[in-house]
Amino acid sequence: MEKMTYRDALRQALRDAMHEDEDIFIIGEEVGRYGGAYGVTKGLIDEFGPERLLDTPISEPAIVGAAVGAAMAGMRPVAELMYVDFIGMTMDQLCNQAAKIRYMFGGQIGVPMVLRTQGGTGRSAGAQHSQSLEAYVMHTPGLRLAMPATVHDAYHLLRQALKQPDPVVFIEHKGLYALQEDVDLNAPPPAWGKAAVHRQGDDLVIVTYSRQLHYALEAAEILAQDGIEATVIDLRTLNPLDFETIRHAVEQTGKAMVLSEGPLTAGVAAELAARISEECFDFLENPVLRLAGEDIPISVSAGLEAGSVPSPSLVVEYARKLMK
Amino acid sequence: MEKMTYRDALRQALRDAMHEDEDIFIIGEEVGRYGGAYGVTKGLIDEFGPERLLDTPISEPAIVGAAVGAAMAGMRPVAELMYVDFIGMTMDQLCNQAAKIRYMFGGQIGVPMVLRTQGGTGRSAGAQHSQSLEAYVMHTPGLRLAMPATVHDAYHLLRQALKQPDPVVFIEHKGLYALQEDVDLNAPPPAWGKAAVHRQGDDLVIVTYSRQLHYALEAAEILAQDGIEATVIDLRTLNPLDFETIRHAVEQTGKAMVLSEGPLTAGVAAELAARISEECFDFLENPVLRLAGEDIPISVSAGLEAGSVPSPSLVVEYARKLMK
Amino acid sequence: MSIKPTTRSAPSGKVSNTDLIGLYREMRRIRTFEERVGELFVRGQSAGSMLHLSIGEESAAVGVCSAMKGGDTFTTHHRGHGIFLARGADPNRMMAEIAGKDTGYCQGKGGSMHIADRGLGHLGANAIVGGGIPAVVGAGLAAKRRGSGAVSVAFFGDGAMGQGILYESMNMAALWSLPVVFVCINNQWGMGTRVDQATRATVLHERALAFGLKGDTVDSIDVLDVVAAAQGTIDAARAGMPGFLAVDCYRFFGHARKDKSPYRSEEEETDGRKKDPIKQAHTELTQAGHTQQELDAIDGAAAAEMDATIDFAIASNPPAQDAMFRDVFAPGEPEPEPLRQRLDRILARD
Amino acid sequence: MSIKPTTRSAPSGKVSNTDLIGLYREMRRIRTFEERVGELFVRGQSAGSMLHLSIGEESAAVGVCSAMKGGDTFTTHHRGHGIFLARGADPNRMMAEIAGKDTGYCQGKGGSMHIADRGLGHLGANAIVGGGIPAVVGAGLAAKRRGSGAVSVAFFGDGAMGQGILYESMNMAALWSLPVVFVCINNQWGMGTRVDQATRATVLHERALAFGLKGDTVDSIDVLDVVAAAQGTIDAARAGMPGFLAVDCYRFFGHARKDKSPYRSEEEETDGRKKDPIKQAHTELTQAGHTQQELDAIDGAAAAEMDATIDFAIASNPPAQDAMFRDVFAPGEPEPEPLRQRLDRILARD
Ligand SMILES: Cc1ncc(C[n+]2csc(CCOP(=O)(O)OP(=O)(O)O)c2C)c(N)n1
Ligand SMILES: Cc1ncc(C[n+]2csc(CCOP(=O)(O)OP(=O)(O)O)c2C)c(N)n1
Ligand SMILES: [Mg+2]
Ligand SMILES: [Mg+2]
Repeated sequence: MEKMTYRDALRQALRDAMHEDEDIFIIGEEVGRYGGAYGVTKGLIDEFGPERLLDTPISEPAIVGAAVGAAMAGMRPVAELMYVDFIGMTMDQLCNQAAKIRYMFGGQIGVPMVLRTQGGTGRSAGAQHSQSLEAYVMHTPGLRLAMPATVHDAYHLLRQALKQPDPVVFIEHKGLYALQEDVDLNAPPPAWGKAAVHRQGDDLVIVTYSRQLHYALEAAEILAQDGIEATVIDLRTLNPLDFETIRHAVEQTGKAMVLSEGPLTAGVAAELAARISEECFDFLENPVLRLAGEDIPISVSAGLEAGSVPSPSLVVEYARKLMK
Repeated sequence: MEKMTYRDALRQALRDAMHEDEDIFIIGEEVGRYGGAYGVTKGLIDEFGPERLLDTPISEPAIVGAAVGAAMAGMRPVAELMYVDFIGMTMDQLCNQAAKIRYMFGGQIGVPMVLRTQGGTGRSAGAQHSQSLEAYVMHTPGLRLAMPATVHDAYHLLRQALKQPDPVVFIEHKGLYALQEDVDLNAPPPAWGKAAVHRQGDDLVIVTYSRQLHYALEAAEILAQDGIEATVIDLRTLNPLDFETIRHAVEQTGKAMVLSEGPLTAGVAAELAARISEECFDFLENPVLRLAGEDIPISVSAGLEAGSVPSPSLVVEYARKLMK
Repeated sequence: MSIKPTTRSAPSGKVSNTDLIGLYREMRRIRTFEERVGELFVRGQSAGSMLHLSIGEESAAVGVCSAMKGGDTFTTHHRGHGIFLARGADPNRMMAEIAGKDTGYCQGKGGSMHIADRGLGHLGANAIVGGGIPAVVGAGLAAKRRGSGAVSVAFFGDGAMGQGILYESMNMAALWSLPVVFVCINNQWGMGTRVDQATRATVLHERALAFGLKGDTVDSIDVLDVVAAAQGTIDAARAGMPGFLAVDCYRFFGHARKDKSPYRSEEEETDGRKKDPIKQAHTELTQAGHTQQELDAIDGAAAAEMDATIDFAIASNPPAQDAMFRDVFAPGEPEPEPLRQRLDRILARD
Repeated sequence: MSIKPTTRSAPSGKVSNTDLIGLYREMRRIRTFEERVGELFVRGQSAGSMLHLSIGEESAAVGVCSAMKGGDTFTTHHRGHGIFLARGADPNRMMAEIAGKDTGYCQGKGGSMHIADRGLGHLGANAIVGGGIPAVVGAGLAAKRRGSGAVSVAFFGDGAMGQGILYESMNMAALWSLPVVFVCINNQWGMGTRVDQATRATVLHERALAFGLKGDTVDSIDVLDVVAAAQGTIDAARAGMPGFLAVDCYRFFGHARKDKSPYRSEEEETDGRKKDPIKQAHTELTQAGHTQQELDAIDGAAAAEMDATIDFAIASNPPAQDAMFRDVFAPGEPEPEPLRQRLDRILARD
């Protein structure tokens, strides 16, 4: 066991993978000399050189497009978008090219690339630097989607993403980089595509991912003091989606809440709530509660920013109401 | 009453609006001299001149961006994307700019623009020209979203969109342009944001929009021969979403099916199913059935293309199963 | 690859006339293939009507491709049949793909605008104008890193000059000295928009110069000129100086199979079609002493070869319905669950 | 607008020295404001740490803006405080916005990177590199159609030269002869990337020429040179010839308030900071006979004015929590339903 941050675990994953696989290179803005806007790639350029830590101009569409081409040509690129908020300008390359190439071309060419980026609120970064846009990705056929919540997963999901034969969008949370945990990176990781049950309780299930896992766990602690025991599920990957773990837990409890930082309407929470409602219909005692981001842009002002996404106390409040 | 096609109704709406409002102009690829890839703007350049039918280079991001700027400067642009499939490269301008400007700037500047485009399957146009991407738009706070299914709505929704103070994405269906109906364009239109109930039945509700309305109606005819009576709701706009009409109908029948051509996961059908499930929980006798596009790219081959999205017979089949 | 002039004295000099007969044969094969694609459409056997024929652009395809080597990679735009044929495609598999049949290059899932073949270095045609351009930056990075000596070529039309991603890609290629070439097949039109209606700056290669690439324009009328210009550009790229080459030609027919080009005059079309590299090569070959009979034999062989493609395509089957759920992800990986399976499970809840 | 040299002999000639005192004042106000923004951050009173100071770039802001007229519109990048001040912004409202307070230009919802003011023609700062550029094409279209005579100016950094949308926008502006100007404030760095690490082609204005615009580069050291160059570019645009102007300057400090620029040498910084347009103007004014006292008075007034902005910002309130749901759409239009309201309704189902 050693103490490690989410940021360091990500870096370690990149380092270990790059030592193992010569075809991996990182391409993006400030990934090399600067070491990444959030410090994830710091120092890697000294270890692997500027050809494998390719600092780019500010050209998000071509960064993703170049990664697609490199992947088709047999490399394993890690393209970095400094903020997931910039995904909009890359969605043609991501969704019309990366996601469809294998299928359109009848299976003959794959695109084994990882698009690393980070999202979420918490730094008063304003409307264009605080979004949670994973639903765009989850909605797009042909893309895998991983969103680590823990230090352990930061390492292992990234290692696993770098072995996938298909494009993986890998979204970190800007509020988690400094998160520190005791980890043993040599312990066998959970399988790719499997959810993690972080806490087991008989009263309700909270299904979540990314930073909201910690909010759910914090809320669950408080709820436990009231005698309300929650099962907390971290999905880890949204594609593949491990619905069986959710199903099992919901069938036990009959009450479910889904928790996501992204905007509510037609978002990840909608998908999860719809699936739980349809697949666990006869087990549900209450409607599945969707706790998600408000359908509004994020303000720079800290108070409004915090109010725009679910908080631990919101989870506690509605879990209690659900148990009444 | 006169016979009119969906295509002609759209053109008439543009024409009438442009006569009424000098600030409206159309900007896009082939909108002027060519008359639009699907003929919607045919002839308008003769009536309004090349300054109001602005043929552009093939530059989708800047087309949308220029429309945003013109709208901020007091005009009322209609930007045209030839295919909704090209929205990916414009999503920064659409979602980070158009959708957020009013909010970020504290309400002082609006973006009264319409982004007209068309989507859907049916022409063997392949993976990059056949998509139904409305969920990206519906998920984005700050955007309105209209999707006309009928000739009447093609006219009126577009007229209404051109009076909105906020950005409206207006998605036509390529399979509907030749649709002909008897219409009286002078009859008072339904209000913006209100769903239309096209058929009333006691057995189940089918909630849909765009071309799938016609599939639902076709299916409802067939079901009626079995004695199964369906209420068919056309949402007309997905933002604003008229949930009260849905609620009312679901409370009557207790059975609901949502029908959408877009990919199932985290799509429009997910939102509708989640909302019906949570808001009408005590009235539902069965899970809400989501009939939506498969989570796969669209093939050029006609058989696979047709199989990728719901058909009238699929609706019939599952409505029957639901009634068992 | 089916055609490559074998001997060449200087990389950027005029190619020897002895190669011209081979280049003529390739151009004729392409034109004949495209004519057959048109027939496939008329017979109602094509998958859809989005068929973009490259008639008039044969010297661009053959000229540039003849300067490429085995192992080089490329992407094309939506008007890419000729380019891929010039790179050695099997016309049967191409026609089958255009018909949406499972014997096609992409098992009938791609169609005319989405043909690719990894083995021949074809990283894909694209239905997004400009969509395939940045991929060559990535392929160039791969080639450079591996020291493979391969060049990657992006083929696109004048319309793609409107797409910002082209400039991002050129900038990267120049910055990193990649073995990458950008070939703009300037057929003067993008749908109904003439090139001077899409830009004030019609000398397209100047933009490449401004980004630090080698840049040039060549007229397509003489395929040997195209070969020479392409050779110069591609050789330079292979040596680390990426380049841009505009090939000026004319789109003989409508944008897609159904378009009758009402937006341009007959005069212009008559004039434009004078820029016919096949006719030109025919004349030059005749002048050089090749007999009519010899040239007719080439034409006849092309006709026979391409007639057969239609039969092949029609005799082939559409993809089996269960192919629909394959290849969203790699074999063995979790694929999306079919709707019916999900619905049946939900309904069978008790 | 707070500063505009009043008389000028020739639009592109050297501006008369009598204007220099006004330009100096404006530059000093900007620098002092930016220093106060830094203090706001140190006090923990700014909204976040994404504060991009324009110290060193004052002559770009003041020079270009002094060539603009009332009614002209503009957009800026994320380093836009100075530009807006030069266009007449109220520094109190700016500082309040930077602090995320409801007395700010955007009621505290926007912050440093999202300041706008319709009245002053400010169509918005942008946190997306290049994001505000195409808007000036639209504003230019509006001006042209209405015959308003207004010009629209996009301000952005050298980093935005990597964004394809810039080229799409320049191409449109040239094609349609729009009254539009693209101003690249080339401070040599985009975060930790020096301009020659982002492109092989460092003479940036050549790209504009290749798209058919007027293009020029001016050194920022002498604000009068910037005024003259800007006047030439803006006048031409007003007459229908859009242009591009690169203003070469130096980013004196880190990218954002926290960045200590470890990626560049102290030598380079010392050297770069020699390009100080304020010091230069100070020297020139002294040489022209202005007294130290007179100049100190200007500096003192700027200090007093800008000190007050901090007090104003701190004394202001953050936006009320119910502002959160306002302005997603226009007043009176259906707004999104707050989560709690929805959840409470769902839970109150019986
Ligand atoms: C991004 C995008 N925008 C628009 C279209 C529609 N479209 C298809 S081809 C074409 C014209 C392309 O012209 P050019 O690049 O010159 O190629 P050509 O057809 O002349 O070979 C247009 C506008 C598209 N397919 N993709
Ligand atoms: C689209 C986009 N990509 C990346 C960033 C992150 N970022 C913010 S500023 C910046 C550097 C910009 O450099 P430049 O345009 O020269 O402006 P400067 O900061 O020097 O004023 C970067 C990379 C961003 N905000 N937007
Ligand atoms: Mg063309
Ligand atoms: Mg800079």
